[in-house]
Amino acid sequence: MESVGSIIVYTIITLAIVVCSVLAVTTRKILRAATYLLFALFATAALYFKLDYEFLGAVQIAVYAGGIVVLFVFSILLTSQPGDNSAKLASKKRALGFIGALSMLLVAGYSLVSRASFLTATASGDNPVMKEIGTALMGTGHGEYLLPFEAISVLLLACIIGGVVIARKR
Amino acid sequence: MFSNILIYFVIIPLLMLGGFALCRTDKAVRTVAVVGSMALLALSVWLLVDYIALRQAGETAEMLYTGSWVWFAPLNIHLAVGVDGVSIAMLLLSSIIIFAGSFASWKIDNMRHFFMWLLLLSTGVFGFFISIDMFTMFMFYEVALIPMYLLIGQWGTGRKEYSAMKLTLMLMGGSAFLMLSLIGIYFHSAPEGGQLTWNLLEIAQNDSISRGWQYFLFPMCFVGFGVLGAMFPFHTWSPDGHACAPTAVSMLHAGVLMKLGGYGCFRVAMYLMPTAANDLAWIFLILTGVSVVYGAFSACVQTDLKYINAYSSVSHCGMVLFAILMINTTALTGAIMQMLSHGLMTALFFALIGMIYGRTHTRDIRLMGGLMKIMPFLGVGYVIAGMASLGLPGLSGFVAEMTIFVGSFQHTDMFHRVFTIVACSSIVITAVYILRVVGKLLFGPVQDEHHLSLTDATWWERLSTITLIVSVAAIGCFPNFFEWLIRFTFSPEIFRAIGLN
Amino acid sequence: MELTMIYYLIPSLIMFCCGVYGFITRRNMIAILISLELMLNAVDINFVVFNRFLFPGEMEGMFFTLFAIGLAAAETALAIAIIINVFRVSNSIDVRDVNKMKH
Amino acid sequence: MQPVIPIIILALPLTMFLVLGLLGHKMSHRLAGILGTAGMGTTMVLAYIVSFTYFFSGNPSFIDADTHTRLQAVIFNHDWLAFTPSLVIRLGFLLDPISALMLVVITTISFMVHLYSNGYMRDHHGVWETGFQRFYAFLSLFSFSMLGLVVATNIFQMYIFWELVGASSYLLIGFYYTKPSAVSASKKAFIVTRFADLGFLIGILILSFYTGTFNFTDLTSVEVSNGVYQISESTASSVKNIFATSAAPVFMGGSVLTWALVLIFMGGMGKSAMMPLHIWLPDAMEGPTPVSALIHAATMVVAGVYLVARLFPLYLMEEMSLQIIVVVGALTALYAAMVACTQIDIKRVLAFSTISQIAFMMVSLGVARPEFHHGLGYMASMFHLFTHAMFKALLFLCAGALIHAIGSNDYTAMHGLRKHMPVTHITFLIGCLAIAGIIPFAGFFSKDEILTATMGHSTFWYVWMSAVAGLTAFYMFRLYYLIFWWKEHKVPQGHHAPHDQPWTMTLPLVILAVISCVAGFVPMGNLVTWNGHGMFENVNIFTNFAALDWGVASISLAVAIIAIIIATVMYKKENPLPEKMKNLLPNLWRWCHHRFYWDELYMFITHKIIFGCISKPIAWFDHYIVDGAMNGLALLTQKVSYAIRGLQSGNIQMYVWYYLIGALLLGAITAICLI
Repeated sequence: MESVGSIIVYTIITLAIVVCSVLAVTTRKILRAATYLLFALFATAALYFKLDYEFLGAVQIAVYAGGIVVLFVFSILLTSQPGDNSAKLASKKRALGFIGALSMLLVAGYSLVSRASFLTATASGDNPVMKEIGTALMGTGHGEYLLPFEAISVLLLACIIGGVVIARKR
Repeated sequence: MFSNILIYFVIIPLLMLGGFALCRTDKAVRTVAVVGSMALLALSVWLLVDYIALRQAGETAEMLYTGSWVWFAPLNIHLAVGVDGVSIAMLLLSSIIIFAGSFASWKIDNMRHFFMWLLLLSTGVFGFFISIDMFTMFMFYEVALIPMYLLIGQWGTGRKEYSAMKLTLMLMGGSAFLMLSLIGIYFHSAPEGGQLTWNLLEIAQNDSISRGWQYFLFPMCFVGFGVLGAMFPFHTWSPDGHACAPTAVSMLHAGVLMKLGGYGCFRVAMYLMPTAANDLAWIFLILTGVSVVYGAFSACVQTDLKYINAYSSVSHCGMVLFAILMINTTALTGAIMQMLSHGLMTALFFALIGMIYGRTHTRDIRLMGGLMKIMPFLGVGYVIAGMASLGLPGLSGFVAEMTIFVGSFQHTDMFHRVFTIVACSSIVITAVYILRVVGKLLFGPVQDEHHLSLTDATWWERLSTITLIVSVAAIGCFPNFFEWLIRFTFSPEIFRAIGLN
Repeated sequence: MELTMIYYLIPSLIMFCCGVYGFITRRNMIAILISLELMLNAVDINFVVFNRFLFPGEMEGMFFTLFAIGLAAAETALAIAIIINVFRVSNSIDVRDVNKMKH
Repeated sequence: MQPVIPIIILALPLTMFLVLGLLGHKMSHRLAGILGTAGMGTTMVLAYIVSFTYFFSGNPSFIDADTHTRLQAVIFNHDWLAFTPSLVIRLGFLLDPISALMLVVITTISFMVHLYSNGYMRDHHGVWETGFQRFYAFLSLFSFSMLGLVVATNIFQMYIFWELVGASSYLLIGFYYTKPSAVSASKKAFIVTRFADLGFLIGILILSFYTGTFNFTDLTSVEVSNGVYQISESTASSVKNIFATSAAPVFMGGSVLTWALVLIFMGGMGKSAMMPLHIWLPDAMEGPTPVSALIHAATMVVAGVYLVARLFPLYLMEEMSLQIIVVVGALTALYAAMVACTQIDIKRVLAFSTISQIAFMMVSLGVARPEFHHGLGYMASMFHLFTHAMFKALLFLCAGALIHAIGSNDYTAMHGLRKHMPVTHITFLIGCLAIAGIIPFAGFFSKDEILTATMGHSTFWYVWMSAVAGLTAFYMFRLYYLIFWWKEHKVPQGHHAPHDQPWTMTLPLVILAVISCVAGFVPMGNLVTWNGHGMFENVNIFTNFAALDWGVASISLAVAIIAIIIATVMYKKENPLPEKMKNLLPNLWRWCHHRFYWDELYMFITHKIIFGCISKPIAWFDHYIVDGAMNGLALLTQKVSYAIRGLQSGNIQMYVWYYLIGALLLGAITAICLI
């Protein structure tokens, strides 16, 4: 049985996620879309915190909210004048997209809800200790992730170089 | 490996390819081409003599000079070689035509590359005829087909891109059937639990392809090779392809490459699947019988010299497949003779047409006339080629066709009789279209006064033409020799499964 | 009331569908990228939720999310670099204008 | 006999062909002419030697001493192409009465023509025809082929040389190859005879398949049994094989043997210009006149007769095939004679006359039966072949002399030449008398034997053939009078008067005329008979007189003389009688004049039916249906590619759509299945 506070927090987070997501894809002002995305990401981070993944939540805020969204904002500012609205979408296309997304929602939602009885596990376990995370990242045994860690670091390096090369002014 | 004489049929063209790569001038290219093709000719003559000596000494093996070297062990693919009289005849034919073809393309643009592709093609042809391993056979077959695309597309005339594409795609379509059936044969090449093999001799010995599978594989194999043999209704690549190809390529293609089809039909389809061949022959007899007459009738109304000859090839090559399907010693001997004969005379035709076209810049017979007076050598050559084609005794066409007819007549049922007579009637139609062309092209008044200033053949053209004429006459005058050379292959044991002859 | 998995999965699903909607309707490349981020994020949530509810002792889901975030960062950075480059060339970031390499 | 001389007989003309053909253009015209003529002269002498040895040496391999039967002697026989162990084409040299006779005929006429051409093939100023050497090369090739044909030891050798003869005839007819009419005439000759040869070939295939042999000696040997000469046991048994074979002894309503023989006869019809395959012969007159004399009068056209004679014992076994020969021959004879009465081109008259005379020989073979005078028809046919060759060659060579002098084939340009060209006049007259059958010229005897044989077979055909013989006399003398009498020849201005020819042309005329006078006295009945057994006990110069059936002879003589008188009345002097005759039967005259529209019919068949209704539709079918199907396949592939190319647009949003739809479908399916 959850505490009332937990339920309230959950409700707020969920509402934030849903509303911000919807707004992020429906607003016509691109800068606002980025802002709503930021809020959605924050809400996600909050969800992680609520599920006791503090490190993950921190990473979410630092990388996503701090890094990616800033990139978005910069690029938006670089590529469009403030006050530029993206063109109004053709209603047909919007309706089609809406139907597509909604039908997906319904199908997936139906299949989830219809099996809700199976998904009755409750949240358990603790916040992973930072030390464990570090060990797991640097280890090579079972459940340890040195190789992906190295791979992703190389990837990031490549990404940096690639970004520089691509965006460089010729 | 290098002690086997046959392997040099592949090595010499490859060496020539290397030689061309090093050449810098046209003169050097010609030198390499002439020396190389003479070496090939000498090699095949030497092989012929040696083969005869061996047979005279009482050698009775089915194939001589056999050799086998592992190439890819997991699938048991070998580079296996061996020849009998039929292959030797084909090797001789190929080397004569390559020799003549080298002279016929004495002056061609971008000569070095032309000869490189031509020799790659020849490599495939020679490789095909010496192989007795189905896989290497198929590989060489493809090697022979692909350069054709570039040769026609690059050095051709007219709608060359279209023709090259059509030719390649149709032949590739045939290859697809062929590959399926070869793989099918491979997987039934040995009795249950035995070592699967690609080797023709071993497969024939094992005789383990069940009747049902033969019924499935034989038509595919026959159609696959039949496309290259210009079997109706898969012949349409031939007129367009020949019309657009440069002279030497037409010669080589009609003279040798189309023989790959007939040879393959006999060597793979008939040889390995005699039961199905015997039972299903009637289907293909209808098609090839139609080919023979149909090609001849089509040739009657064409106006382009090369089209006429291409349709004539459809008719004559139809005769080859027709005879193969008769499945008896005489008819099969005739089929091989017809391959030799058609190869030489059609090469002669194409060489002459190329030479005439090179002078008049048209191949439309309506625009030419009275060329006999202007270029007597080429005219006489053309008449001789025509006479060979319509089966004048003393030239090769006659002996081949007569052998086929006599062989075909050994069947007593009405179906075979009727189709034999239909095939016989082609000799009249052939006369019609040959004489029509000769009459319009060579005789009569000169149509175009610009032609009056044209010159007769140059020495290299004469050499090329004379080589072929002499070969045609040699077969026509001494058929018994060739017949003897070929006949050994069709010993009764080969048809033991059928119980014919 | 017990907050079971379904309560977390449904918002994630809604988020994902929003991403899909945005991805297939928007024409601004940056907006498309934003929709993409939404979808990625929704998937991340699912990983974390499954990890927490079904395999509480393990850390696979968390690590997967961790790497996914890293990858998303890299991908976004590159995508934005490309978008800026495209903008320089064609002075537009409308996807319909980016078809010069097709022909 | 040693095979050396026979080999030389065949090899010498071939060598001449190769030498003149390959090196001719480097020689002077005169040298080429002399070389060719000398070569042929040598061949002639050798052929005489061989032939006389055969007939008169009494060598046991040539004549059976006990029964006085002439034998078939194979001088040499080399394997050339072995189809099966028993079916082998051999090239050899067979000597028997008819081949020995033909050797003489061919080499004589050929030599005359070689000699004559030396004069004919140059104009009045002594300028040689272009291609003179080529002409001699072709003549040599033809002689070689024809000699090879007559000495063939097996039917396939005959077919080989048969084809070679056809080809060399093609080359000779088309000698003036820049003339379109000559080209089309040569083409026509080759194709028509080729069509006939198709029948010949199929006949050979049938015959050889069922009898298992090509050899004439096996197929046709004749032997004596109980004092009667008949088909030998071996021939009969090999032919009986045909009936013994269970497989298809009957083929489309006739016995296999009948079919084989009729088809072989069809080959003979083509070469011998029997109706309806005669149409090539009148056109073949486009060739130089000596060629017409050699090929289209004396040698090649009798090949068909020779073929039937060669296989005569086989034909004897099938009554029906002989009946067919008689009918075809008789119809052709009448037809050709009627047409000959209305032609204005002298060579065409002679051509139709040739057709008619060959038909006589065919009829004679058709009516020959061993029961009647030991197969008199066979002997008569060969006799007529011999005499006809001589006088017809003479007539043609005379015609050549006229054409050479006038420069036209049309007799309207000739009239009244007897004073200008006396030698030609006399020799032509001798030829006409011979062909008309006036005693004692050659034609009288041979034609009389033919009529006697016909009489012995059927009165109807006897009357028919006698009428044709009368027509023959009529049209020959019509021609004679129109050329040499009618009205005086006026020399057109600027032309020199026509005159007799150089000795190279005159000599052959005289020689042939002499032969035409005396050839009738050759005791052919003792030399050439179907079974080799001589007809007469004692032979002297009047044997033929003694053997005549005077009843038949006097009637035919009377018919001929009446016909000549009619011709004299009508044509000796310019008068309106011919016009009246023409107007009396206008339709008949028109049909005859247009040769009964055979050419038009053939034109229709070849152009409209073969080209228009077969070849063109096939070419259309090939181009639009077969090729169209292939191109259509390619087009379809291309269209499908273009159509589905839109799916791979590079538009990622569309990809998401596809993905989404696919995912939804899968999801929906899963959901439905799980419900």
